[in-house]
Amino acid sequence: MIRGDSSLKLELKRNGRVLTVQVSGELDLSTSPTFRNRIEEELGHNQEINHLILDLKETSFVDSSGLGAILGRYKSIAQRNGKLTAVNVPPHLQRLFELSGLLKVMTICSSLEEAQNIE
Amino acid sequence: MIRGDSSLKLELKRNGRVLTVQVSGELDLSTSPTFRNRIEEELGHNQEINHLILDLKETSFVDSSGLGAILGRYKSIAQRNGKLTAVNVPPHLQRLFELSGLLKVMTICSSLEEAQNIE
Amino acid sequence: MKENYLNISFPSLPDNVSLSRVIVASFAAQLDFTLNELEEIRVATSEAVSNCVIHAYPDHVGEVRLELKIKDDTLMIEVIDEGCGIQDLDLAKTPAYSTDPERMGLGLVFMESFMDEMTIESQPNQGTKVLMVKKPERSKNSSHDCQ
Amino acid sequence: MKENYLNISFPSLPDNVSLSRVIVASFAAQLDFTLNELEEIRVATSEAVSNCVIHAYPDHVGEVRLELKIKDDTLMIEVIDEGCGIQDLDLAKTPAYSTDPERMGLGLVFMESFMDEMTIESQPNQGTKVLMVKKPERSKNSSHDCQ
Ligand SMILES: Nc1ncnc2c1ncn2[C@@H]1O[C@H](COP(=O)(O)OP(=O)(O)O)[C@@H](O)[C@H]1O
Ligand SMILES: Nc1ncnc2c1ncn2[C@@H]1O[C@H](COP(=O)(O)OP(=O)(O)O)[C@@H](O)[C@H]1O
Repeated sequence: MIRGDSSLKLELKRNGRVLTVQVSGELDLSTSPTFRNRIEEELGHNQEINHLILDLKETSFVDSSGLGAILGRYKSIAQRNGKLTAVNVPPHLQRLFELSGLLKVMTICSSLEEAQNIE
Repeated sequence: MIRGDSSLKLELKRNGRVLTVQVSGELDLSTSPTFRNRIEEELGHNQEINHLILDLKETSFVDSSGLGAILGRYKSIAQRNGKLTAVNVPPHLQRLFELSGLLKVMTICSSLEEAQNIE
Repeated sequence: MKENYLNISFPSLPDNVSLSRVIVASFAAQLDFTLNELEEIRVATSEAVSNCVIHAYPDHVGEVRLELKIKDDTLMIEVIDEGCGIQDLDLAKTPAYSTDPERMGLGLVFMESFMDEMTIESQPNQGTKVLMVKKPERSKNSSHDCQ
Repeated sequence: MKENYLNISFPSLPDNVSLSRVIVASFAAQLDFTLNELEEIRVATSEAVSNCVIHAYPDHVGEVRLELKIKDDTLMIEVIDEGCGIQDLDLAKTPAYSTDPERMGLGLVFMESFMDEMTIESQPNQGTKVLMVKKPERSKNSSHDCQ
């Protein structure tokens, strides 16, 4: 067995209408499908979710494939009039988010508490 | 400029006849010459040194080139009837020391204090 | 002044994208790049190799070649495939343009913004060659600029 | 079952020994090796590539080729040079034998003890090819042994 996307670990926690995803590792071409599938599955099972929080503290790498996967999740949640928030964004990701225009649709919060409390 | 042996850091501390060398990083073909030269220089300047202690806590890699460099330092110190001790030896190095026969000439101590006190 | 090179070839599998980032970053670390610059190199490499996997060989596994060189304190990265090629280079370079509706169309934009130079040669049905060049900022002051 | 390969060539510079360790370990990490097994692979790689740098091309820089393959859950590493070759293979494999009085003569011993298989082919003045094979212990129980 070859370990396909062993470099990405996801931890999903749902609290009512809020889904928090801890993203550890690398979000690229080979790991993005896992990211997409796990979150879409959770959204499918819980129609009330309308706030997706990405905790990027342990996210070591993102490229345009990863940004595309994040944008795709925004589209899913936007269909429910929901919103997308990122917390603990490392500096190297901040810049990619700016360049890609993701900041137009994704709010960055400085803490998980702040993210959970925004309306 | 290409950083030649940036993967090895040495910290030498002399206390009377004892020279303690903290070895951080990798001891291989490209870094062994630095290891040899720094220690030989110190031995040359201080004829009274007759105990060389290698602190290997932060030594991430050693191969036969590195073992050869350690054995070479044993030879220098043995000419003064001195001795060679290693402390904080990580498990992967323990095995290499056994296989190479280095343990016949190098004592392993479990702490720096113990090494400093052996006669 | 020392010179070095590393030529690599591997199949266009998604798993090899992260492998190629590791290799390029380790090779690049021989120069005096900052952590931030190394991060930019990792992203640019990831984009170029991902493009070979997705676009050059859309429905079979082909070979990707990475040719790395260090010369005059400068890193050169060539990413070469013998895949389907690019029809219209100017269009491909347009931000947000992608032939794949699922993708961002930012790969070439990132390569251009994160490296000092980026040039593409491509022949439809013959393949694509991306050349990227970057010199550590810290070396630009101390010696002749290589442009 | 997936397969993968990585072919690499680089000049026989001492700095490239650590680079080759990084590359081989990253490639090998696709299999289910323990940290201890990966460490053994790093040592074996280091020895084989160091030998090209020191012995194969003693007084000029030549080219080293690394050919890595994953097949049937097994890692294969070939290290190839076109250097001076080995006169007497049996003698060379003798523990503590070295043509260089400064060296330990343990490189080939380590390659043999740390890998499942090790074979050398060598022609004086034409070059040397070392083939090393290793399969994760954890995969040996679960599937057919490949010997
Ligand atoms: N190596 C390649 N082979 C074939 N086509 C390519 C290659 N690289 C890029 N392209 C084409 O250029 C377009 C833009 O590429 P890029 O900016 O990386 O965005 P994306 O990968 O998101 O589509 C791609 O959609 C593709 O059509
Ligand atoms: N790639 C090679 N090309 C030429 N000679 C080699 C090569 N590898 C090993 N040898 C010869 O085999 C001997 C034993 O090698 P080895 O066990 O690795 O020990 P060491 O590198 O310490 O000499 C070397 O001293 C050298 O003469």
